[in-house]
Amino acid sequence: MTLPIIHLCEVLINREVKPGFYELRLHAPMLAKSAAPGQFAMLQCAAGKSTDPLLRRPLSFSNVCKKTGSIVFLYQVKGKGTHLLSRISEGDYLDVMGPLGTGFKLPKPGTPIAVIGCGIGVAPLIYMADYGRKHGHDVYAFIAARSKDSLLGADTLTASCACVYTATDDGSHGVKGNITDLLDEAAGTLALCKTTYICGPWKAMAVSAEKCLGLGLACQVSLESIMACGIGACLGCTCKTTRHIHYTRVCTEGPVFQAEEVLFDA
Amino acid sequence: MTLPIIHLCEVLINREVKPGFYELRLHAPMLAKSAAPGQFAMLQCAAGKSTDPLLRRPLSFSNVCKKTGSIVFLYQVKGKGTHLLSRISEGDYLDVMGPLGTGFKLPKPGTPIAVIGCGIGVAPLIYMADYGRKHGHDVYAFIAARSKDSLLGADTLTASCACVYTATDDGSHGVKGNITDLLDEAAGTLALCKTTYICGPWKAMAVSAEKCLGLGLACQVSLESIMACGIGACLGCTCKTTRHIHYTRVCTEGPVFQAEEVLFDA
Amino acid sequence: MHDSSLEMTLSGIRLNNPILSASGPFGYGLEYLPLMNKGDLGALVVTGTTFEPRPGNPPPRIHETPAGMLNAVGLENCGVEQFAKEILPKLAEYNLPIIVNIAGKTIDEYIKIVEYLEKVPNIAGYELNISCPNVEQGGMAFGTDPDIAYTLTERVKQISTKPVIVKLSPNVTDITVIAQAAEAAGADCISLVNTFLAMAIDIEKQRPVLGNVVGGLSGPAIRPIALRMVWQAASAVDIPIIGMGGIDSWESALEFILAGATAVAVGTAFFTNPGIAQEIKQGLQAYMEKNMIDSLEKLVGAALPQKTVGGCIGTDD
Amino acid sequence: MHDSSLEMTLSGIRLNNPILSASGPFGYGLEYLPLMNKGDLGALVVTGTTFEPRPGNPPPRIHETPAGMLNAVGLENCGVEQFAKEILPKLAEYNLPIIVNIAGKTIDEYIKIVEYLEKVPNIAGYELNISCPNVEQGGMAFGTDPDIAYTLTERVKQISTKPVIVKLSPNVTDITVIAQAAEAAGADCISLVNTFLAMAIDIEKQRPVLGNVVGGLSGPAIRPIALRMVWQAASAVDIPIIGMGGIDSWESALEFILAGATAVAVGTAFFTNPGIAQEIKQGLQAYMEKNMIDSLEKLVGAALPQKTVGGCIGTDD
Ligand SMILES: Cc1cc2nc3c(=O)[nH]c(=O)nc-3n(C[C@H](O)[C@H](O)[C@H](O)COP(=O)(O)OP(=O)(O)OC[C@H]3O[C@@H](n4cnc5c(N)ncnc54)[C@H](O)[C@@H]3O)c2cc1C
Ligand SMILES: Cc1cc2nc3c(=O)[nH]c(=O)nc-3n(C[C@H](O)[C@H](O)[C@H](O)COP(=O)(O)OP(=O)(O)OC[C@H]3O[C@@H](n4cnc5c(N)ncnc54)[C@H](O)[C@@H]3O)c2cc1C
Ligand SMILES: Cc1cc2nc3c(=O)[nH]c(=O)nc-3n(C[C@H](O)[C@H](O)[C@H](O)COP(=O)(O)O)c2cc1C
Ligand SMILES: Cc1cc2nc3c(=O)[nH]c(=O)nc-3n(C[C@H](O)[C@H](O)[C@H](O)COP(=O)(O)O)c2cc1C
Ligand code: FES
Ligand code: FES
Repeated sequence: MTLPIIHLCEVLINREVKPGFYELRLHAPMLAKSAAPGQFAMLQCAAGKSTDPLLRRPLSFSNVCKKTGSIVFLYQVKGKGTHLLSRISEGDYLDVMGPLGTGFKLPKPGTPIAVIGCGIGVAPLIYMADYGRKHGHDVYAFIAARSKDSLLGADTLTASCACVYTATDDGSHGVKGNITDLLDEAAGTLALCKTTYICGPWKAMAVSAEKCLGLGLACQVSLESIMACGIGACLGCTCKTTRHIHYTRVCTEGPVFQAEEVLFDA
Repeated sequence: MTLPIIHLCEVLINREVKPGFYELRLHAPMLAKSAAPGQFAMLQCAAGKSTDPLLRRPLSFSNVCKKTGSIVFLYQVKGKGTHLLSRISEGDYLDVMGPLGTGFKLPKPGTPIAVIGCGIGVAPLIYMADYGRKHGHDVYAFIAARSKDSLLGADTLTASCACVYTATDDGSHGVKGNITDLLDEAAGTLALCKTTYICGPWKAMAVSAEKCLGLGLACQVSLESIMACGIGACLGCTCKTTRHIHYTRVCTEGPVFQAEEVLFDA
Repeated sequence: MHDSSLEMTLSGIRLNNPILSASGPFGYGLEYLPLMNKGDLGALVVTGTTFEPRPGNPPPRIHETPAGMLNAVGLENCGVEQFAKEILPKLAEYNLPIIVNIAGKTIDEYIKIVEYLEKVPNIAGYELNISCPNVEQGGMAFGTDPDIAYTLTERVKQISTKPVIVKLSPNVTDITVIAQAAEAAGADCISLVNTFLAMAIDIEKQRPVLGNVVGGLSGPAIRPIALRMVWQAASAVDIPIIGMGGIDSWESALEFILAGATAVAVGTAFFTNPGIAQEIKQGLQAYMEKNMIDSLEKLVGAALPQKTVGGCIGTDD
Repeated sequence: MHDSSLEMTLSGIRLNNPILSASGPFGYGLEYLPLMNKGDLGALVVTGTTFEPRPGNPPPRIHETPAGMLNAVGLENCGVEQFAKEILPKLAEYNLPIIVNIAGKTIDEYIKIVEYLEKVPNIAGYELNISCPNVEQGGMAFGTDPDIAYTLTERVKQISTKPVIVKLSPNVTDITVIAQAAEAAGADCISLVNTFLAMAIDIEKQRPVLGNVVGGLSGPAIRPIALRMVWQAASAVDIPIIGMGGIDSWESALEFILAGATAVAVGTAFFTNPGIAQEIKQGLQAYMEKNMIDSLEKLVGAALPQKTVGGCIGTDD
């Protein structure tokens, strides 16, 4: 296992790709080497010696280029931290701690897989799709968002996927409807995928996972949680799973879990 | 009197002019119109919604161009606030409150004046020298610093001054010595100046003022103090002067005082 | 359409909105009010007033800390007489309820100040500052001893024809004890919190930074503690509460209201943002409109366990 | 040349340097220690340990605030037996003094835990957590009542062969009263501060953010208050003090030492900067060299009024 460490990384690109969504590309050769899909990093968003925001922010690796030694994050501006992140200029340096957490697991060789994401949840799936394809899997993508303005990965994913199915609430791209509607619509293809990888808002993830499990597919979900340490020390990020009687740390045992382990309603 | 207000100003230039010293030029037409020499502004240094640093930072107007509507600050990176300031990019917007305080007063028409500054204390004197010259005064400058790397205004001041005398502790520019040595060296010229304007560290200011008063010259000093509100409400910035039995607010009654009013040893 | 009015009555004082100036940072209001729109502030609480003029503490009086600041101004003020004769008339044009924050060294000094002010027109109420950490006698000692707080409040109430607000110190083990003492003694309202006793040390000089050694911590840093105390006090007393401590946005003002504050006060945030009162006012109005709440009252204490709120709440996100 | 050594003895425990992990944020050390250099930490204080395993509080357990954070982890831990059998052996390789932070619901639980640990090798001392705000019974109630603090300390001292540190709650009117109670009962050392009881409210849900309603505030936000309490405690007791609360740099660590802390503990700052212990260590060393101070002891309490320090201090700037 690679120990997470602090990397001071040069910002190569930090640009708005859709309103409120940014692509951040860093020069980080060591991270690029070790970061696996589904893992994440904790980024220091406060400027200089400012202590507000105090905590690092977790972001999933959205892609990694081992050749050039660069890593990519895709993030949505939500609050204080991501807002400050969006103001960082190219050429600046960012303090990144990683790689962190337990990522996605590859399925049996040769089987097709599906990545299923909503909104910014698509971020880690871009890396996973790429990784799956490189390991010889056919990859199908099912992605949904409110509208085409917040639909991420529709273009990027075409490079690694056999097919990219999209849905938007307002019908501005793909099927008009939410992720469940999309999975119903493309149920035939979905059923071919022996393993599914899901990331998105809690509720969307819960219903998508239920659907996949219902179809008898293996299903891995990437959970979100408020994190302080990101390495398993503070017990701040726990959720309920079947692994332990009490609580499970999302940052180390996850963020990726088998869907059937997660007690979505706890 | 112009009421101080908040101006959102575009950053035109923010560049390091000497190691650790920055020139900040803002597009601020209203401020440019109203800002008088010796007055200052309070700048918001925290980024986004960060509350650290919490307070605005006071900086003197170091020049003003009424024609282009731009204002200039000259600042030294000291701590958290000025460090963040130094990282602001051209094209960004800065939140500036001003104009604040009571500035320098012009002397009788036609009389020569002297500006006497140490280190970053030269900042407000650049504006004063320019202003004095425009009002028909011959201006002489006496400026000192540790070394030529921290000597500010030596070039700028030549435009407005009849002569610029310089001193550095290490002799790397001008006289080898401190501001007192310089004033001794050029005592003849100094004595011609009926009014003197001083800004710099507390101690340097005290001895320079003593010298000027000793020569029978009128003498105005620009004081520094830790400030919270900058407009006279909080009573945080007080010092001892002969104006009041108790304390005097630097931010509103000052920062410029007649040297003989200031109880430098209180 | 809903009329999301912020008008209200606080212990008998009619307010245009629930946003007050916290005593001290706002001075006498003469500096900030000209920068603000009429109607942005619900009431003006002036700086701590003593009977005689007070010089305050030696500088440095201010020191910045992470998301907060220390002050040790030490109640510098011109005394009640000059306040009444010179300052008060200048405030008339702003047409605002004026609450005088009163700070005495002894109970008798409080009484003398109130007696003096009872004869002065255009004062809406008194706030008894029993919690200033920056003076040697009185001040915080009163605010940490429920018996003294009781006696002081009772005696002031006996002679006051105006609403009496008691301002509590947060430097206590149990805020509810002092809150209840003030209520039992007849206080019309309590306000909390004052600043936290705190300090910083200059590592080069190896001495405390502030001229007064210790000072009071204010600003966003203290907000989570202040909010907890308002929450606790709201469950312990029935009189209205003015909540404060690090409020710097409409969202944080609303947190205090949801925790049980009928009104809020803003201090330190004025330093950064002289337009903060307007921002809070507009933010609260927009929130109420969005959630179709027609009166602020419905939000007061809505987050407390026993209370529930009318109107449609909660977005599905 | 001066040998600016940071080696020291704290109530009989030999430390390589005065920087400890604060109990809780550092867990059992198994996550952070592998990221650090040997020798960066003076001693390891493990997370709060109860007799039986504890599940902790429901999420959300963490919420960020200006320059601080709230936590309501609620003492989730594996219980003393599993700690001794499974965790402790894994810590051996780090060759560090290990101090066990003990949290009981009742005095008897504290006693049972100490009795258990007395039979376990490789434990350097106990820290009695009488100040955790996140549990219903025990915890903070102990820390705010000097009589209970006295009794608990006295009873633990009777059976302990190791140094006993009593960890104080900052949620009190007068920290010196509890500090003196602990000292009088025989405590070898006191540590302060634990977190401040605090909260935040979700304005959309109109409910407290934390699963446990209230939580403990830590981080730089509380530093000025914590420092004031250490300063006060240092004047009130003669036993050594471990100072903590928002330390995130060597400068802030030094402030606590100058205020009278013999050692310092770092908690929240590890989250942002796992290398913080090394930074503090190197910063203190550089400061001592610059000021020609050969032993840290000379700095302990140097800012207190009655004490003066050797060595050449103060730069003229
Ligand atoms: C393992 C993991 C991977 C993630 N990957 C991505 C990603 O690739 N792209 C992306 O845009 N977002 C991702 N998120 C969510 C992202 O971390 C939050 O949106 C972000 O922290 C919000 O910070 P803020 O300062 O903008 O918002 P604020 O609301 O100001 O944050 C306040 C606090 O809450 C925490 N927080 C708030 N929302 C969340 C959240 N949804 N999840 C976790 N912590 C939160 C912050 O860390 C902070 O401590 C991920 C979260 C986790 C746990
Ligand atoms: C009227 C006035 C005019 C000034 N003009 C200039 C100028 O033109 N150029 C320039 O470089 N500097 C000027 N200063 C000094 C400048 O304000 C400080 O250097 C700056 O505030 C330091 O902030 P910091 O965050 O970098 O340092 P920090 O040490 O991190 O600041 C901490 C706190 O101390 C205050 N502070 C620290 N040092 C000073 C100081 N010397 N004076 C006032 N407050 C201080 C800050 O405002 C802040 O509240 C002026 C000060 C005053 C009062
Ligand atoms: C500079 C300053 C002066 C203050 N003076 C007083 C005072 O005279 N009387 C008083 O009751 N409180 C005084 N306070 C406390 C404030 O009224 C308020 O209770 C506290 O600052 C917390 O609110 P805030 O965080 O919004 O500033 C003062 C605070 C500051 C910062
Ligand atoms: C997540 C977390 C868990 C904590 N758990 C404990 C604990 O188990 N026992 C204890 O005595 N203190 C506990 N504390 C308090 C810390 O030890 C420390 O006293 C406090 O956080 C202040 O220091 P800091 O600001 O450096 O974090 C905890 C603090 C945090 C943030
Ligand atoms: S974030 Fe600290 S244990 Fe997971
Ligand atoms: S800074 Fe507030 S009165 Fe001068």
